[in-house]
Amino acid sequence: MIRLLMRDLILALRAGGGFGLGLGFFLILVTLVPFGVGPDSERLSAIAPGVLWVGALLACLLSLDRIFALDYEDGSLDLLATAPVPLEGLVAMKALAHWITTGLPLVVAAPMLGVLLHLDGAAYTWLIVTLLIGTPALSFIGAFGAAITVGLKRGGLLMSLLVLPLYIPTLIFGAEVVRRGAQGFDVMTPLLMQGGISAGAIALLPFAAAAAIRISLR
Amino acid sequence: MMPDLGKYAGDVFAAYGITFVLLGGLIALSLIRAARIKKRLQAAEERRKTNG
Amino acid sequence: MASLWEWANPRKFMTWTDKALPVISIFAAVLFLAGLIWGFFFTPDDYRQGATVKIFYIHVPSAMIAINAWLMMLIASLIWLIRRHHVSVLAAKAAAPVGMVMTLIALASGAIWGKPMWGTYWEWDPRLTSFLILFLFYVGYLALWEAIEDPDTAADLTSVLCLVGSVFAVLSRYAVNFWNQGLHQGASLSLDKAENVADVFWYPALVALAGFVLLFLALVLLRTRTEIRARRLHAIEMRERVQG
Amino acid sequence: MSILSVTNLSIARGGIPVLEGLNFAVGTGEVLVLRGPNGAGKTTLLRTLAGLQPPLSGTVTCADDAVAYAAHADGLKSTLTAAENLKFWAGVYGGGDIEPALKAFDLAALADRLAGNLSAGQKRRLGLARLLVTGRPVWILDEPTVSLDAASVALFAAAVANHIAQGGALIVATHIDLGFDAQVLDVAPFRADPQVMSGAFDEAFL
Repeated sequence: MIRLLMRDLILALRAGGGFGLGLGFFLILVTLVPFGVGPDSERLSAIAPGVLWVGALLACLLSLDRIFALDYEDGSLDLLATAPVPLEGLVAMKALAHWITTGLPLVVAAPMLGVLLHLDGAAYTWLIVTLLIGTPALSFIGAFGAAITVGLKRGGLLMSLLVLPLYIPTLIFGAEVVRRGAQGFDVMTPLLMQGGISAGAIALLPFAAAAAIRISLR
Repeated sequence: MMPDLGKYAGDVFAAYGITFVLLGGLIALSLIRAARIKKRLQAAEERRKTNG
Repeated sequence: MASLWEWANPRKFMTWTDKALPVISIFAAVLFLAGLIWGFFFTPDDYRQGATVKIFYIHVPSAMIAINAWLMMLIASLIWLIRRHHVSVLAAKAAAPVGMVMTLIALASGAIWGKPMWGTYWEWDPRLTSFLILFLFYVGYLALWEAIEDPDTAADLTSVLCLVGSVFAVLSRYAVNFWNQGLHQGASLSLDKAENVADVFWYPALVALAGFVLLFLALVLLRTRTEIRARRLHAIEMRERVQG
Repeated sequence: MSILSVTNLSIARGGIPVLEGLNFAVGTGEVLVLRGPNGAGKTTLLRTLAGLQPPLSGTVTCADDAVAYAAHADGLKSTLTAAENLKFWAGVYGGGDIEPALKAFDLAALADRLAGNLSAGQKRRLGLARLLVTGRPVWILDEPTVSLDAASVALFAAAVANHIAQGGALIVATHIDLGFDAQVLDVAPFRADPQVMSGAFDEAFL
């Protein structure tokens, strides 16, 4: 298991852009928003939680189709499916690797980008906390989407269509926590809901994704 | 015969209109596809009988 | 002993639907038109909403079908995954476009009703938003069917998606409720609660609902028959390609 | 005694039956060579034996964790070195040392080269070396000698000979003669009638 994780991490590192690509996309997206809505700091501050969450979500989406597609193309997925590793574990490790290479850098970068958007001071802690709780769910839901579209020719675009609606609850609760945090309201309820979604996604989706891979390989 | 719809006539007609257009389209498409597939299948079954 | 499942045997399904479909279609057409004509021509205007109340005779039934069509697809997908009944999964495939169109009708009629009532076509009201999300789920489900060539693989993967999607659809419903607590749901503006509705509005609404349900049933049966034929056609064409 | 046996096996590709009525068994120290024209269903049969694909009917009996499968694609990561690729698979299969495997396929000199920079034949050798680190008794190989030169084929034959001498078994689809005693199974006579509609569903109903 650990080996699977290490392999994916090394691959992401060597392929270059594994860490950087999503992050760069996130940065550009956040930079573009003020150009679109104007430099008014109050307005930016009001939309900052939503922009940061939507940006993180799209940055996550960007690298999803590589989770299984590369292994499918070079035959590794066939070999891994016959190896003495449960496919569920494989999915979980790959999602975890995706989170470490994509989600975690976003969590680190988000506060800095928050400055660009005049995010309210009280919200920074909650931004980090919800991203930390929420991004694993994005990776695991994404791994499910990648699994269900593995082996399809136009898989990438279709995957976005399938995955984005599944991201809605995570997005709603995540942005809600930051917004409430910025206004100094109680954040416990949305935070717990988001934690529940993440826990559920991590616990259950690998099974669905593994089933989808078995179906796709046969 | 026509009920007086008052100032909302446009809205009510639009709602009914869209409904009939969408449902009509769906029904038409379903029927066209049903007929086409049925015809193609019959042709295929014929080929199967004569060739196989 | 003939079990319930035998009705889902493709040959038997084709036989009984061949006889049942015309009957159901006629009933569907009669009830559908009767409900709407009754609602449109022979009901009074609401004292607050005026004539816009007539929109509800399409809005409420289409919304109910939109949700229940997904529920039906979920059950059909489960039956396929557990018992491998092909007709079941093809019925799910057949129901999806119908559900999608119903969602669209519910959204459109809701928006048109919202313009004079709320002063805007679109409001991020939890219900409207949920229907928009439901629409996205239908689109994704259908797109996945279209993208996969092998029919059994497509059936399996779309069923899995339907299962996971259902869970997330429910989650989204709660999340959306939480996100915007429904500022626009005054009880007097809702026809969903029977006790709030006078009989003059209620009876034509019931007839219209029955019409929509039968229409849905007729369309699903028709489309399922088409899907079964399409599958048989696919099987034959594949074999012709192997030979040729 | 047999490690892997097949009774009355029928298989399908894309919903169309390709082979039917297969019966065979492979015991320790045995080699089974599958022959047949392209598209006869050899790859489908091997995938079924490896458990990647369910049979249409019949059974494949095989001990758990006995099979190592190698397909057309080698499953190598071009950004990892040859040794790293091999080490990964050794780790997955809980095996240890990769040195013997490197030596057996004459890859020791290339161990630190990135797999992406290897030639086609060298990649193939690396893919086959993977079999040695799995420690699995039954090798299921699909055209293992593609893009190998004569010397490499000899290396491969030696590795196989060593493997079966240690009680392993081999099921291979290949067109060249590897030069040892083998049962040969020509799949052509087992060709299924593609016109037969499989399962209750595809039957005629009009």
